[in-house]
Amino acid sequence: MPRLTMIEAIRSAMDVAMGRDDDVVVFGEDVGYFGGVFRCTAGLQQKYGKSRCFDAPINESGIVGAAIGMAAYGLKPCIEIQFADYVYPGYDQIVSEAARIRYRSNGEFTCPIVVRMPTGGGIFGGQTHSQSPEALFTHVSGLKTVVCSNPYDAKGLLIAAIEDPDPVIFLEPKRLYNGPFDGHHDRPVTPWSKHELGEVPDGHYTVPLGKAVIRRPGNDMTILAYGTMVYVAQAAAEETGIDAEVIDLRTLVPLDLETITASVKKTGRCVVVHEATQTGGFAGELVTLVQEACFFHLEAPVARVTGYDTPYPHAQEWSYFPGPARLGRAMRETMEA
Amino acid sequence: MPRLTMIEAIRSAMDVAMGRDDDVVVFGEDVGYFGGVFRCTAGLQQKYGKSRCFDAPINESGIVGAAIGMAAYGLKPCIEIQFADYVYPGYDQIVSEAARIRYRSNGEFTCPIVVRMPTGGGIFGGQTHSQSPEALFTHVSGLKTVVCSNPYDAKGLLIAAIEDPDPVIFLEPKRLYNGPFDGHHDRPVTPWSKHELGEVPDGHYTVPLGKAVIRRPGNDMTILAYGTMVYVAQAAAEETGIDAEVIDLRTLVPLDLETITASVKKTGRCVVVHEATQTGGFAGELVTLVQEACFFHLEAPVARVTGYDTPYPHAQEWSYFPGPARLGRAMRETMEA
Amino acid sequence: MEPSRLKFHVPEPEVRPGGTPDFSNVPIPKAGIAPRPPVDTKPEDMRELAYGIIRVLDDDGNPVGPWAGSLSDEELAEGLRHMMTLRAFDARMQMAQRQGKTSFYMQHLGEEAVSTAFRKALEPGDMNFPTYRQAGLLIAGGYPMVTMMNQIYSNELDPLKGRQLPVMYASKEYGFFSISGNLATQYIQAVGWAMASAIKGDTRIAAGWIGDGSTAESDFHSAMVFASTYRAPVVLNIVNNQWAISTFQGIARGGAATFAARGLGFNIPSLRVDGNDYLAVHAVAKWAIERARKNFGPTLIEYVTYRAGAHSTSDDPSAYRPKTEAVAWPLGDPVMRLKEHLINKGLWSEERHKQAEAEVLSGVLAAQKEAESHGTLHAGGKPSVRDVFEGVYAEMPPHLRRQRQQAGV
Amino acid sequence: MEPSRLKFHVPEPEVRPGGTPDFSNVPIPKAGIAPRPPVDTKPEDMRELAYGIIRVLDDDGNPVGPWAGSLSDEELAEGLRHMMTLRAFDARMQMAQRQGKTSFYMQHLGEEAVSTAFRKALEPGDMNFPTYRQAGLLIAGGYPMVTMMNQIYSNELDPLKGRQLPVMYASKEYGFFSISGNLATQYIQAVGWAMASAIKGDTRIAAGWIGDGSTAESDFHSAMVFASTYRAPVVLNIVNNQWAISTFQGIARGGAATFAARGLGFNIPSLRVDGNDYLAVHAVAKWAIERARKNFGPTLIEYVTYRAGAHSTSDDPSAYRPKTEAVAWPLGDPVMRLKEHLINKGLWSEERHKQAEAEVLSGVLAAQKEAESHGTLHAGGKPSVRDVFEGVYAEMPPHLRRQRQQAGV
Ligand SMILES: Cc1ncc(C[n+]2csc(CCOP(=O)(O)OP(=O)(O)O)c2C)c(N)n1
Ligand SMILES: Cc1ncc(C[n+]2csc(CCOP(=O)(O)OP(=O)(O)O)c2C)c(N)n1
Ligand SMILES: [Mg+2]
Ligand SMILES: [Mg+2]
Repeated sequence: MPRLTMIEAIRSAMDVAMGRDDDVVVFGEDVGYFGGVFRCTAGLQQKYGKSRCFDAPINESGIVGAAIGMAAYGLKPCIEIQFADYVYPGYDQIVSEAARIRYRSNGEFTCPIVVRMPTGGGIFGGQTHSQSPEALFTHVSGLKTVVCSNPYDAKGLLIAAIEDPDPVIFLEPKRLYNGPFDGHHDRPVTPWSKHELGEVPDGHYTVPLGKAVIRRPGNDMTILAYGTMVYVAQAAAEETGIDAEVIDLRTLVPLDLETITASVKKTGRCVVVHEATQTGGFAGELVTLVQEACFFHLEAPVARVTGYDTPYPHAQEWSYFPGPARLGRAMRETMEA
Repeated sequence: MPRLTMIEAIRSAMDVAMGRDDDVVVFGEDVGYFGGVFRCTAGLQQKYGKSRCFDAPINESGIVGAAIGMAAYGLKPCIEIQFADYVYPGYDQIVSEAARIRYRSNGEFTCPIVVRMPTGGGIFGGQTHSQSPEALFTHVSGLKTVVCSNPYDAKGLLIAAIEDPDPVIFLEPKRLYNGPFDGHHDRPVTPWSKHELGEVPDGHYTVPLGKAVIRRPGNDMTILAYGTMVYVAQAAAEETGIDAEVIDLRTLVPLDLETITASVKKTGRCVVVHEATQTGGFAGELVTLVQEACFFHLEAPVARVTGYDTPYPHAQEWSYFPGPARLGRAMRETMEA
Repeated sequence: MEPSRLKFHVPEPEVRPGGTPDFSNVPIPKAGIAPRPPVDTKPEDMRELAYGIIRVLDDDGNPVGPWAGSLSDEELAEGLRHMMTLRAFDARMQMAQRQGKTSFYMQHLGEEAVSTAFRKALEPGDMNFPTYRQAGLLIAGGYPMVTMMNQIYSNELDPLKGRQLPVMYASKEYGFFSISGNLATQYIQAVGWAMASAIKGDTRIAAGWIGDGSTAESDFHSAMVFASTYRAPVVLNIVNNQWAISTFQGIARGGAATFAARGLGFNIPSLRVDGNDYLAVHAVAKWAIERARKNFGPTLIEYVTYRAGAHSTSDDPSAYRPKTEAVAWPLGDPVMRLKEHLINKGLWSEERHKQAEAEVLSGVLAAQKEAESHGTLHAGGKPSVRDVFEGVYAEMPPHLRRQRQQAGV
Repeated sequence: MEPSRLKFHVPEPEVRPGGTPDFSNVPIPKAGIAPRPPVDTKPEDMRELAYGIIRVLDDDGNPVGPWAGSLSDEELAEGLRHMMTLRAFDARMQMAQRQGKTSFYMQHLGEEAVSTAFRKALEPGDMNFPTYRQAGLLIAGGYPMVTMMNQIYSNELDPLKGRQLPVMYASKEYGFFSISGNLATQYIQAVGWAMASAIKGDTRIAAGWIGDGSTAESDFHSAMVFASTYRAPVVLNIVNNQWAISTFQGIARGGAATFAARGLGFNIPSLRVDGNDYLAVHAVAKWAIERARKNFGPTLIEYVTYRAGAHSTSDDPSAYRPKTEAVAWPLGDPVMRLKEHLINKGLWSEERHKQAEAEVLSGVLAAQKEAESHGTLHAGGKPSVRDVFEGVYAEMPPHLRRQRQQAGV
């Protein structure tokens, strides 16, 4: 099977979807001729023409709003926001419109759009190229929110998202585009070509939305992670020697609560980790659900390890980033509590 | 002491602040000559002139953005968003700008603005006049978020917010403008003139940001509430006969965790209630903090009672609204767990 | 030399309550003088149309000039009936709200010509992205009044299942996109729909609608940028009814001469029309729609009209404008003007008009009776509480199913 | 008759990599022909300035026409030095990034005249709301280069404490508002600042800055609406450098003739200027600033220039435009043009220029050496981890204090 980077896998997903369905269109800032600043759409305009893949003016509200209108017509737009940090001008269209059109029109109109965006830090991008705004979407009824963590999933989830009849926020941890990153910024990164999850089938397949996966089975505790943090969690498990079960959530809404609950009931301990700022982050939702469903199985409070409640700093990136050392500390505390 | 409605109290706060400080300006859609669709700014233009209180074009991004520029100049703008449901076009200016200007400029520039907005349901306003978007602000580092629940607090908190050196999101539960509302929509509402918290001193005073208050002392459990839910919680306590301690959080960020923790350690049980949708709501944050700080004191999982994860419906408002019956059920379950 | 101090400028309407209405500063060009360029004219060759007012009916109710003649006698009579129906419908629903049968209503008083006449220029399959003040698109499109009322009453036959505020209709079949409570969002969506139609090589075009006040919103700009860049087959309508709740149009318009002029910076042909002149609205709509359908791209149209009623049932305009302003409005009343024209033509009479009023009213009353037999907001048949949980997604996810179960439905 | 099928239109640049640069479709008016209206001229009486290009230096480097003469000989020489300094600064920092001394850099190659000349038309106390491509405001304003470098290096003397991406400077004293990574937000903030100055009866004015691509953003519209409504004393600058990363200006401009024309719909005077002509930029800036300061309200200025370098150190333009496009750009290079003018005037020579280049470079190198002695991104002195937690609020709230403690700092 070919090994692809996550960028190539994402591109392949759009290629497959566009090839199968003429109604799939792709647009965004710099995505046409150039193929996107991360090159995720490279070659698509050449292959499918300027009507199917094209550059958009720099106006995120316009990009989302136009996609909504196209979806009402019957197309299936898959749009790119250049960085998740730049989605806010389009937030009204996502929250007030895309998320509610099916509901408010009782299905007269629907909104099958995918909003792709690179997310997360680890690239010295400072406050406006590093944010993880997933919690601003998971709170919005009517949206689905996906965070991919490897090429295989990225392709399968993106095809599933494009085929989904409802709006999907598709977050791509940019630090994972070229290889798994476990937070050890001082070590060379394995490229995806050396990783089994870099094996991506040609052609069509899906990874269903709403299903988590256990990346590392374990008995001592459960770690709930997504995106880059999946690798941080795996590294922390190895380094602490704690036999942690690492769950890659993949879809935040709808959430695979079954897999989570089964694991925590087994291990009795749980740590949630994400890169986003702490207060009001998605970890709060996860902790709440876990303590609700597993209260009498819990032997320690559910801990969370997150970005600090500050804007994402530039120079101090590695102090800010929740790496294996910080996660390991919380894991040990949770074992000892 | 005069008894005021919450509208009058809010108006009085702006009046006092404008009277004491020439740099306080007030603007927003319909707030000038007319005095706002809820009349919160009535009379201010007449009293302070068109340069201090004026109508704005219908452009929430413009309103917030202009306020940020004014604050950078040295003014202290207190702006109105006509309904919290309409804040999203201004969300980028709030999140990417207001919240981060002090940090990113290391204090060269600051952003002492207040963004007032009516929030919450209970008025048959449908999906675009009923939302409670507080969690979309509490997740954003650099913002403070306040929800008032009575005229006395509203005035004191709003003056404190205007005097605060940082941006404050000030949410006004519109169902409380004219009297406390406990969810019994079929009963007449007591006006504020009949309620002791309607007693509002003339002139200047503040209610400090970051301090919760116990509205009803109790021993059996702790209910964390804010805004309209404070009255729902009090009603549920009376109706269930459960001796609940009802805490009115008043400020969500920064949070008065001390008051919360002391109460839960005493009662051993806790229910969190809000009107906003459940997934990713601020209840998740509260539950997480409580279980973190009080895990070994908890005798039951911390429960949450919230709006459902749907847009706010029109006709079925009273099925959607988390009233005393729904809260009471959760309280009983928490007592029995 | 000490530089002079800066001054802060806030636009103000000419008159406030207590004053005498004064529209003498509103320039009203004579009917018939605006040219009618061919639909393939370059925008830069017709800029003056953004500054005048295209008018067909003159002060005596006779059609004049190059924009006259787009409608047959039957169509004119039908147009009058549509406007009268919308007005009667509004009056009854306004009253129903006062009677507590629903929570909220928004009427079209004085603006009936705009949406009813525009609708008649569209083809089946074309799509409107309306605001809350274009119910004339439904009335003139033949959408059943009783279905509109079911929605307004949130009753058991409400097509939107009680989820939406009254008047927030949606109908794909009738080319009426789901109304949003959030202003201006629909404007760029209309452009997106039109882009899609072009992408697919279709023949259907889109129409976006916005109010004068809402042109200040950012999505107005998004729509102009995208429409201009992709030459989208879309007609972008601005209904300038002079007011945005309590705020006069000068706050959104600022120093600009007209709202239509906003299109010039995008090289989008921009026309200003007498919005109270059924004939002018129809003629200009037809021109713009033809232009779009023939691949000449977008058109911006400003309809100059006046919101004679309150903003909504939550509003009392006497707090911010003279009570008699509507009467003083120089472009008159659209129903009266078309009526006069039909009488001039010998197609209509005062008597016939009274009779038509009675017919229209009885049609509205019959619809109302039927709708009320299926319930009103607080009485009779209701949508189910299950409908709160349905339709958030195509398929109900587990967490919503749990919540629905907790709700016991 | 079957109506014709709709077609989707996507604007394309004239040439792509592999092709020969072609600017023959860019109309370049002769220098000196644009009129210079008095600063109190009504916008409607000067619309043509939005469609031409105001140019002072002719093809031989001589100043011509009514916009000439705003600068003394000393000022011209100083201007040249500023541009040369900015260029040398850019070159060194670009290289420093390649050497791993920082993460990122953005240069001004080809656009040096715009911000340096504009800055000289401002008064102390005026405030700029810049983008990332106006460091010339700091250079020409006398801000220490070493402080800029400290910021770029995120070192121990970085005035922004390592929190910000390189080049995101902020200085109140030097009239330079904190740069945002989010495009266009600053445009309406500039208007707000100007409104505040007017509210206070101050004399200081504001200047907003935006790129051609970013005019498509919604806050461009917000700024125009508010500036027009409140007649804010603000100069709104559009730097049209033809490219927005890989996207040519036609995607943002769409069907419109010019970006400046966007102002006409708001009745804001709108001027288009040769952005590679130091004299023209200065003259027009001076005019607009005087207009603002004299209470005649906002002005929109489009600077026609060319981004000769890559968008940033993360970009390689050869993937989307011919490599030699910069050379073919018809308005030339701003440094070369001013140099030629000074030589014509007998104020300068090739020799003098070489010498000045050496002087400028040694100034930059000295600053760089000093800055590097305080650290670079990955080596030497660093801001503290405590600085991550400071400055989020004026006073650190309890939850941040807890997090700081957990971080062990
Ligand atoms: C984003 C947003 N902001 C504010 C409002 C509140 N609002 C509802 S209608 C209205 C006035 C709109 O005026 P205009 O566009 O002129 O339309 P008209 O009501 O006159 O038809 C306002 C401010 C809203 N619905 N949405
Ligand atoms: C809101 C937002 N969207 C997208 C981006 C990504 N981005 C950074 S620079 C840029 C191009 C801007 O082009 P232009 O406005 O022409 O300025 P120039 O770089 O040419 O000076 C883009 C799309 C951003 N920074 N912010
Ligand atoms: Mg209006
Ligand atoms: Mg550019």
